[in-house]
Amino acid sequence: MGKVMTMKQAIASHVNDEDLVFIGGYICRTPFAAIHEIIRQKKKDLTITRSNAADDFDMMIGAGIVKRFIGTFLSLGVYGLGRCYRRSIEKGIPRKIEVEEYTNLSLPMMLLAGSMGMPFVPVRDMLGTDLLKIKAFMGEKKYKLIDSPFDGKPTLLVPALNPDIAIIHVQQADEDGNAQIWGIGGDCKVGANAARKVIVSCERIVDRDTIGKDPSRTIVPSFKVAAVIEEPYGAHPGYTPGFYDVDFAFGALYQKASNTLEGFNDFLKEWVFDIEDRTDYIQHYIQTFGYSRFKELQARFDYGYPVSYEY
Amino acid sequence: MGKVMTMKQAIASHVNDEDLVFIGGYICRTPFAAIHEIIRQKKKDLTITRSNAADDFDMMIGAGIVKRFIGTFLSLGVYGLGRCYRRSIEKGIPRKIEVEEYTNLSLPMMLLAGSMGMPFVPVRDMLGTDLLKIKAFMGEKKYKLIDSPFDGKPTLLVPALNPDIAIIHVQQADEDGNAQIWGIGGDCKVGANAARKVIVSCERIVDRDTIGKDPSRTIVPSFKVAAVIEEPYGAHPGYTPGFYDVDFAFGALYQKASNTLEGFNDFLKEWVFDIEDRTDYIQHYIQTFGYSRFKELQARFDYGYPVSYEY
Amino acid sequence: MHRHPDDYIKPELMACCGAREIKDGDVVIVGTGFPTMAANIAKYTHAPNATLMQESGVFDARPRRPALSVGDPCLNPGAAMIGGLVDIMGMFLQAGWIDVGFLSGSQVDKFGNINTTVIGDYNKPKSRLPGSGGANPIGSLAKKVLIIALHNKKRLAEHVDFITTPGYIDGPGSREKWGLPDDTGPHVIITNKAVMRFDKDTKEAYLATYHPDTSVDEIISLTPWELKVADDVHETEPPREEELKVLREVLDPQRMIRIYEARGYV
Amino acid sequence: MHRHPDDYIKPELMACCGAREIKDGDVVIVGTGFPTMAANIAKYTHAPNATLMQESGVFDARPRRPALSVGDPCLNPGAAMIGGLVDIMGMFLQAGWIDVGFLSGSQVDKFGNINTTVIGDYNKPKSRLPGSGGANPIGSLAKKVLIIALHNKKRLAEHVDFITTPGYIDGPGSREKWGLPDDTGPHVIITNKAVMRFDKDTKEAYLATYHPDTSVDEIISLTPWELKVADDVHETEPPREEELKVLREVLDPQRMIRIYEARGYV
Repeated sequence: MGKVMTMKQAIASHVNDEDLVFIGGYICRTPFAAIHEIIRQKKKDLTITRSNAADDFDMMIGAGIVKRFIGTFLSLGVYGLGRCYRRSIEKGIPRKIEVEEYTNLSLPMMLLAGSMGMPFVPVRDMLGTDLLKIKAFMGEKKYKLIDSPFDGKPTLLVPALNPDIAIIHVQQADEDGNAQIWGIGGDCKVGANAARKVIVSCERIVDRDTIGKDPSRTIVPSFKVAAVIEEPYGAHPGYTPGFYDVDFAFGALYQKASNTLEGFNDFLKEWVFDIEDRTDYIQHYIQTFGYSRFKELQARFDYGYPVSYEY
Repeated sequence: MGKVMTMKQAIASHVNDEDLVFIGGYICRTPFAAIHEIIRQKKKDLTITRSNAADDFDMMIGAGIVKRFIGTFLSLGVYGLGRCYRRSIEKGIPRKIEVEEYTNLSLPMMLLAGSMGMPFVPVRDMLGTDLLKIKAFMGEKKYKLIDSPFDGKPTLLVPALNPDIAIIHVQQADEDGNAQIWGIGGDCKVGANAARKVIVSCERIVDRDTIGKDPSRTIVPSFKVAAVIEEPYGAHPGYTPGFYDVDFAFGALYQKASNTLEGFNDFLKEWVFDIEDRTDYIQHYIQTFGYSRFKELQARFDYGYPVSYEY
Repeated sequence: MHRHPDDYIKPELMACCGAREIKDGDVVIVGTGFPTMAANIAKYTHAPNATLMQESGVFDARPRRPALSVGDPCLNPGAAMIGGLVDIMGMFLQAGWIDVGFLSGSQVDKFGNINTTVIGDYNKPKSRLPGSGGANPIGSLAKKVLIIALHNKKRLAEHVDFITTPGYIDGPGSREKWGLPDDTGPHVIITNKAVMRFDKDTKEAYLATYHPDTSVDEIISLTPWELKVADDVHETEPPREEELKVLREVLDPQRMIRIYEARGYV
Repeated sequence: MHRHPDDYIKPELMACCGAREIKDGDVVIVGTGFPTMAANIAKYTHAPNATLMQESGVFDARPRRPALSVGDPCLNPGAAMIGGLVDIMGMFLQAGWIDVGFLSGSQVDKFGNINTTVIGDYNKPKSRLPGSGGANPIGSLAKKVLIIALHNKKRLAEHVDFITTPGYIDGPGSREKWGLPDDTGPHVIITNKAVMRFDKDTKEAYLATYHPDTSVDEIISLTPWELKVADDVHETEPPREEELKVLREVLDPQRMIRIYEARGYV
């Protein structure tokens, strides 16, 4: 069986060219180690999806590995518009990606539908706007507007989305892949469960008994998981609740770099292509910015209370 | 504001005759204190709903306060068929209730739809069976069979269900109603969130800071909650993880009593009508069966680990 | 070869028959009693990577005693994941992840249709039964459905009074016509007398193996439809020593399984 | 009466204008910056029972610093409920529980339609913007939508280049025609110059109040549609002392709100 592996192995074995890839995270628990490895392995023509995309999606688009984007939003947050995203759409650099536009209600609901085996679900947004006028690669399957068979009212249906692979970063998982989170969820649970298989990157691998002490925290069961990677600081420069903060300064660095094509490519060389793996990345971070800045990212701790499931 | 009140006040203020009432619980966290109070207050013509109903629903039916049941299943588990349910359906004693039959997939999905503002959802079960042939009070709105506008395939749609009131029993809640559980969920989260308002019965009222130490455990937010009742042992003879076990012997007592109409009425007199409130109920339990049997119900404890949400 | 002690009871044999239908790695949805025991026998013998779940919201429970219901408190401590009905029935079952489901019913017919709703006319019932619960979705959506039944003319039927849970419905093509997922449906009926399987073409249950103390003729006489018999019909393999060991030492040391004898599984 | 210190900056005034639209007990969905500050000013003054949520999955957060995004780490510790997008956007917003939503956009038009998708032609864009995110569903489903905008002819428009988020769409009857829920839609546009409200009949934004250092004429000249003026048009009430106190002492002691000045909110 052996699901525990390196990120290199996981991406090589489970992410294929042209896959539809769901990538979890919402600044919170962004699987950046996986994203860097996907770029390093130069996967081709991916379709990527998540609600509220950020620097991670911008970077993949800039790296030229993305053909299509099923999305709702892409920005660098406080650092403004996604530079690579803009260059792609406005200038075709390095290539013009195709975008299917949804919203932070409709896309998570499509993933919910995918996760629950529903072929489609009704949503109450997008009506009356230009989001209904534009259709890209999904064409007529982007949505259907019907009269409800129950009350005749106009009802918008959006199709289930079932990614080929989902990649999420979580606080902890066991060796079989039972994955646990706490804190902001974004669309991680629905996205991971909608996928045909899941790569779980985690801050720490724990034993099955630890999982069993608090099973209500599990969002993905072992049987959906193809690979488990212990990848501490795997979400940097995003954050993981209970482990480390967002690295705002690194966000500024990325903004500045990605302002120009050259800057972006230099950034990619330094932080992705010339880097072996996550350990090497953290080493490079500490050498570049100093251990005290690294240490500052570490979360303070304020533990809650344990609970018992006994009877 | 003042949402904290007695069960007597909560049921008097928030459960109306003819309401559609969702009652959470799945042996796990059955809100029995609330159910007894509803029976004591002789509410009329209720429609009750939950997936996998048990002794609590049987008792309400036997007490004659139920007009309609939107359900999937009703039995006493190891104690066999629901006696009051059978008497109602087979002999009209004390009255023949109307039943709308769904399944443990379709009914929770209808509550999910209700909780998420979807007018209906597609489900993949019930097809080809007599469950589609029988329709009771929901009539043509029980379901619709359409050709999917996406691929033309036959697709079954079931309507959203939005109860007038939901009653759940949880491990802990704060005074505003933020309600937390761990362990088996049944359809509690979807049922409570589908309702127009919620009565939260809990083992302990905790302060808002305690809730904030582990917000991922919350299943219902304060703004949906109309009443909060601290009701220790509120689920007896059901169980609450971390607090107490199922009382199997009491289940046997109910089975035996409900075998006959007289036995059932005597049981109701002793354990419901002649009882003032939950404190009185527990007192009566201890006087009848002894403190050692009561003490035996208390859960052993095996606490897990606390987590931190810090950054 | 395997040793087969002869001190087993019929419910133990039936549980072993169920276990043998489970493959390593299968994802199994179970209720209580037989199914849980069968699935766990498999897990402790040839299918260590099979995983079990209960519809109430529990995946990979580690109960210290046999669960008496799908919501039993013993399913909570130590499970790998606990959610709710929409997780198990929606996210796992409806989404197509369940390999094996166990069902039983008051009536089972030759197409594997199951009745747990009513004996007699629906509107004027002789006996009102619990209803579908999780049975209909499991029968609709699990890839292999294993049916447990008592072998007599009351419990088996040519046609059930009420189809609560779909087997092959009216026969060949019915599931497809209704749009039930491909490669789902009843796989076997395990009774206290025999194991019946379903003919690929007619979708009718036929006799595959008869249990040690019975015979083809007896089983035909106890079956209310014209029971076809497999060319290679043979005796059911009795419980293996290692299967019984798991059952008696690990899963059910208090031998709660005996209650099934009182229910007629003899 | 209220004291009104005159050392406020325009973003502070705008936050106060937002706060005054919130009633006690309102359930409010916020993003970052203005909206959060506005909602919190309300909470600390006249609306202590208002509750706030962020689309990422957080309800009633207790951040120790102003959140820089809807997924900011500071939203986690101490919140009352944390789930995911389907909880906030589905279970609360789509299900009709949100009283107030805040939005802003690169372009806002006279019907309160908002563009956050593209400047220029969609297929040959002059500038690609982030997209809808949570804006479209909030604009579709919140009962009162409060819009924050810069007041100039670039940011305000007679018609936006792209309707990402519905205001009153094409005018009266449009939301009803599309089946958007009753009693939802834009309630006010709060700019750095004025507060505009929507005419009940025409659904067009009109001038309700002008901020202290400007005039009706200036605002008309900065507005790209023929701006109607309320009969009772008057000066916007400046920030009250207690509002500024909350803002500066509790919510934003480092006065991060100043970054909005750099973005043109002067």
